[in-house]
Amino acid sequence: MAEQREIWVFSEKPALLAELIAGAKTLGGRRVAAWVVGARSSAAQALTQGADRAAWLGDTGGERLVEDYVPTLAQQVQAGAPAVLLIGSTRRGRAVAGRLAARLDNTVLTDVLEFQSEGGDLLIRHMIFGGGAVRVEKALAQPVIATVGSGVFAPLPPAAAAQGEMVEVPFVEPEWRARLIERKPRPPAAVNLAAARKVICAGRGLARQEDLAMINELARALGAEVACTRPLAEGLNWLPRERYIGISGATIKPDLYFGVGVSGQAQHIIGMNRSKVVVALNKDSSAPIFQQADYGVVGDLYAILPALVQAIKARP
Amino acid sequence: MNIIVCVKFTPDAGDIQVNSDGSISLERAEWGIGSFDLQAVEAGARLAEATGGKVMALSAGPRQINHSKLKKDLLSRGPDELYLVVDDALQDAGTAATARVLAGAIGKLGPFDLVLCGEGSADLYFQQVGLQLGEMLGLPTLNAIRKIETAADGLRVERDLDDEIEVLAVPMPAVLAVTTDVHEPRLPTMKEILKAGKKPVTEWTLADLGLSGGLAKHSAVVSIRAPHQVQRKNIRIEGSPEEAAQALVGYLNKEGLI
Amino acid sequence: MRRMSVPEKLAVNKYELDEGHPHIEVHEEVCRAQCPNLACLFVCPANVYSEQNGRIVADWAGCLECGTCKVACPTDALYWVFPRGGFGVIYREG
Amino acid sequence: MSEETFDVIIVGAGIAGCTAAYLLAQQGLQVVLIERGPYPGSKNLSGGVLYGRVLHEIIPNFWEEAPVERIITNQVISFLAAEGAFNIDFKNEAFCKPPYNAFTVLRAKFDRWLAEKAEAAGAMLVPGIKVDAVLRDSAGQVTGVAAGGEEMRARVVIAADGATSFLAQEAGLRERIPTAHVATGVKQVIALPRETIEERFHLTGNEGAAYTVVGYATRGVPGGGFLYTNRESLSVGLVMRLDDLVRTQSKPAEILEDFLAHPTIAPLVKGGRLLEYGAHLVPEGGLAMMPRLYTGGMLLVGDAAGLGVNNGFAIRGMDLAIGSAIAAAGAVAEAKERGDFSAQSLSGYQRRLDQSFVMADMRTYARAPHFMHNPRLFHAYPALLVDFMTRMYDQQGLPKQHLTPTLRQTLQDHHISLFDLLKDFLEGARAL
Repeated sequence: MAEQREIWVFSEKPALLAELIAGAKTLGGRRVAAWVVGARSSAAQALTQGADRAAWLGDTGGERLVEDYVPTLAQQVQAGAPAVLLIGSTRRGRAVAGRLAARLDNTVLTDVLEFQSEGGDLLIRHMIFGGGAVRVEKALAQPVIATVGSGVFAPLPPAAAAQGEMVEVPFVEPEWRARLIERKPRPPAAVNLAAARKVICAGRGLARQEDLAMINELARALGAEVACTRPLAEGLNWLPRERYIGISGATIKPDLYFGVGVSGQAQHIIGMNRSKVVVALNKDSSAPIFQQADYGVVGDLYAILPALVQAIKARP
Repeated sequence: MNIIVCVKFTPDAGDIQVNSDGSISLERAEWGIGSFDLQAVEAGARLAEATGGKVMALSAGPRQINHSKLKKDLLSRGPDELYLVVDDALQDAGTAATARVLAGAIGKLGPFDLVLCGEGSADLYFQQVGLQLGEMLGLPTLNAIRKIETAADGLRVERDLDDEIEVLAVPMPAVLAVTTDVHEPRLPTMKEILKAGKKPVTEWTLADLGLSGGLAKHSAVVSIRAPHQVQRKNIRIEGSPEEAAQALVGYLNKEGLI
Repeated sequence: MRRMSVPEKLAVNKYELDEGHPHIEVHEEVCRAQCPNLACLFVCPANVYSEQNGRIVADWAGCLECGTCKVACPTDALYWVFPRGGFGVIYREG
Repeated sequence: MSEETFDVIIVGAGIAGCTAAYLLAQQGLQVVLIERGPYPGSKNLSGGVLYGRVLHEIIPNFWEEAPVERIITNQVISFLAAEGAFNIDFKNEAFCKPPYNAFTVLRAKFDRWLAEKAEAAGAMLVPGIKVDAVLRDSAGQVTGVAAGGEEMRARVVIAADGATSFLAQEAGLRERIPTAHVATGVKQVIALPRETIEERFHLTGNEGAAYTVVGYATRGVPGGGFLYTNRESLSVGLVMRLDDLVRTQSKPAEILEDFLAHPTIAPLVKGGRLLEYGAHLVPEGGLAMMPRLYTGGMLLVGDAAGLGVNNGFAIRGMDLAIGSAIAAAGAVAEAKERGDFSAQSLSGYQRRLDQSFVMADMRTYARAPHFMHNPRLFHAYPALLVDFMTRMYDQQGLPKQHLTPTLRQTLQDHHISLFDLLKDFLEGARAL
């Protein structure tokens, strides 16, 4: 049988590259090649994270942008004819994937959440309509080019020594270059709600801004991030806009969502209904949030929250 | 500067109806301009106003997009002309097919200095068409653009990336996919809506673009279903504040959350 | 049909929310001084008005724009106008 | 372009606004139709019965192209008591022949079609724009409208902006609306499969049924309930006098839930799925409520003019709105020919309205609002009817009484004197 075609992975973010390598390993047991830009050491590192071989395209510290390597990668893909090419779904990754696909008269299956091989075909699953629907597609093109976000695959535990060889790849001069003038640090978002494992969400049941102190205390006791519903961020400005969960705010998928005084309007539910465990505390028993809750407490938050913090701290 | 702004008309995701078998239906959905494309239209209008030039709006899609409400709405937000590629073969068109059709249409438009696209379409949000289109046109192509300024040697742009901001000089003509931070979209005014009714609209079919031979299909849609709803336990905790607190701590412990 | 609460019913409707541009404002001091019946707290079909912790609060996002409160309010405590063009409730049946 | 003065600016693309735009555009006038919702109909809501003959006069056989739901052939008047109901069930196949008497409609679809007709006739539709105020010259003549900081001039402005019409008040044509002049309507549209509706209401094809409910439906608050069959849904709701809602501190949403749970209504909505919940004000003041209908450069049509009839067995608004639009279009076209849009010239609108069925019906039912406000109508009589029928059929193995003494006894038990009964009967006869 012809030498089995490989699965290639590419990302400028080492952590995401490691996840893609682990993911590639699950696709039909093929050899996995990691294509690396940036520090040379990242290529060596890829070999300790499960890659069977690694190729270093070049550095991106100086004048070269990540996207300048598209022609180089395209040449390699045409020569190496991998079966699948997984690209990390960062903004740069999406740019590389799109331009690469266009050069190869191919397309990109974006933000894939799950791969499934069925007979000889590869099926992919991703969300459309802002999470309102799940679409399953069968890949027809060769190679299959797909972007995958962080959190879809878990990286393999790093091996002690690198197996497999590392090569350097000749740079192909791109047809055009954008000239880098300056790199500015991006102010780190105060909170990354999307990545938070536990979230306490404050709602309109709170009377005064000072009452957020109770929410913060509960959050500290549980090791959770503090978020809020739209009116608190938009109307009353008790919290910054990036802390509000909802259709035009953050969408979260934590292990715990704890809604305090949240009524549960549809626009909010869409942003939190994929949480693993949902707890709701509200004085109105008919509040819609209770239908979405695993554990519902009907009562006055001013009495229950202090008792809850006490009970958590008093635990052995 | 003459600017082409690519826009996708999409059914409103808020109008999705979930059928009893989990499949979804959109035939009663209201169609409108993709909410993420409005910023691209605004950016194009402002650049044209600042540099003296015209804005050509371009869209491709099935027959639903050929509706006076949609055309007037788009033309009331800054563009001077509208070009539509209307063909039912574009129903559920993939990103590559859409980019190919837009590239074909741009070939028939006059000279341009810049092509702008939104961050992603409001229905699919694959964030791909601008990038694939730019490469097909063989032009400088960048996404995540949050700021555009004209400069002596072309454009000065800022790219809002995950970990940093890149400030770049980009030669023209170029293709840029803008983020929603680029400009707050304007609300159409009474007079702009009235003027929109009189602006030129040109309609093409795939045949007019020499693409009637059919578009390459790189993937086939197998199913589209509503996400499966997590079944909630709906356990109600009763009792005094202390009893409720104790009970809740017990459950959180059982769930491994404390 | 099972009984539904007002928030559940409003959740079925379609709204184009005009973020940051409330079309309803309650001047509470006028309510407390002049209003004989606080009619808005019960006549509104969408329960926009509620008394929370001693303050009259208007959750304008769910407003059905019928104008009942505007007619029922005996004082001029209520600033109530239609939302900006294209915003607010969008009837698909009507 | 923007300095242009149009012939007519119409504010509000509801039934009256779209009809006026259609007629005036057909006569070659330059018409701008401004709608604050994203599309015509997106802000409009009615119980949903359109008496179609007047629309047939100006758009012949409109039902062949318009999105109508069902043709009403079955009218039911239901007197509701706590546990029971006394229904008058009337059906006439004659209503199922063109030009059809009445249709059920859903405004989000119907108004949109009507606006497209006006656009096709040449009217310029401007959606998504809220008009803030009318412009007036030093002599007080209305010269256009202001919206979002922009001004647009026209020879005449037709205010079709609904029951709360801010423009009518702002132009000084009426004062604040008293709570006694309006009713709050709350409505749900409930999806049911077409076959279920036809089975449950004994309908064939696109026949429809209309229930008008009095009594317990509104828990004694003067007003009424309605249940109309659409093609694949039911329009169910209540209309309650606002002054009584305030007086009794009742919550409309809760009364509606009780109405839906009533033993004779629950089976009709069983298995239904809520599609939409809406509310709207209904003009119920009758003739006494009507503001001055015109001033220099401005006319009021439809609900904005306070046109509405509620005579207990039917709630009519849409046909009156169309009638007012026909009168308004005639007056404006005439004023255009004369080149004179002064109040005097526009008084032709009032004249045409007076000569039409619109003012005839408003005068005929002038006493209806007062009569309909009689609490006995909404509490005592429905309970009396149901109680009397219960006694009539109740076989307890005891000797039965004749009907007359049974009736007299029931009247006594319900503390209704013959005098009250007679007085109310006479007032009803004169009012309805």
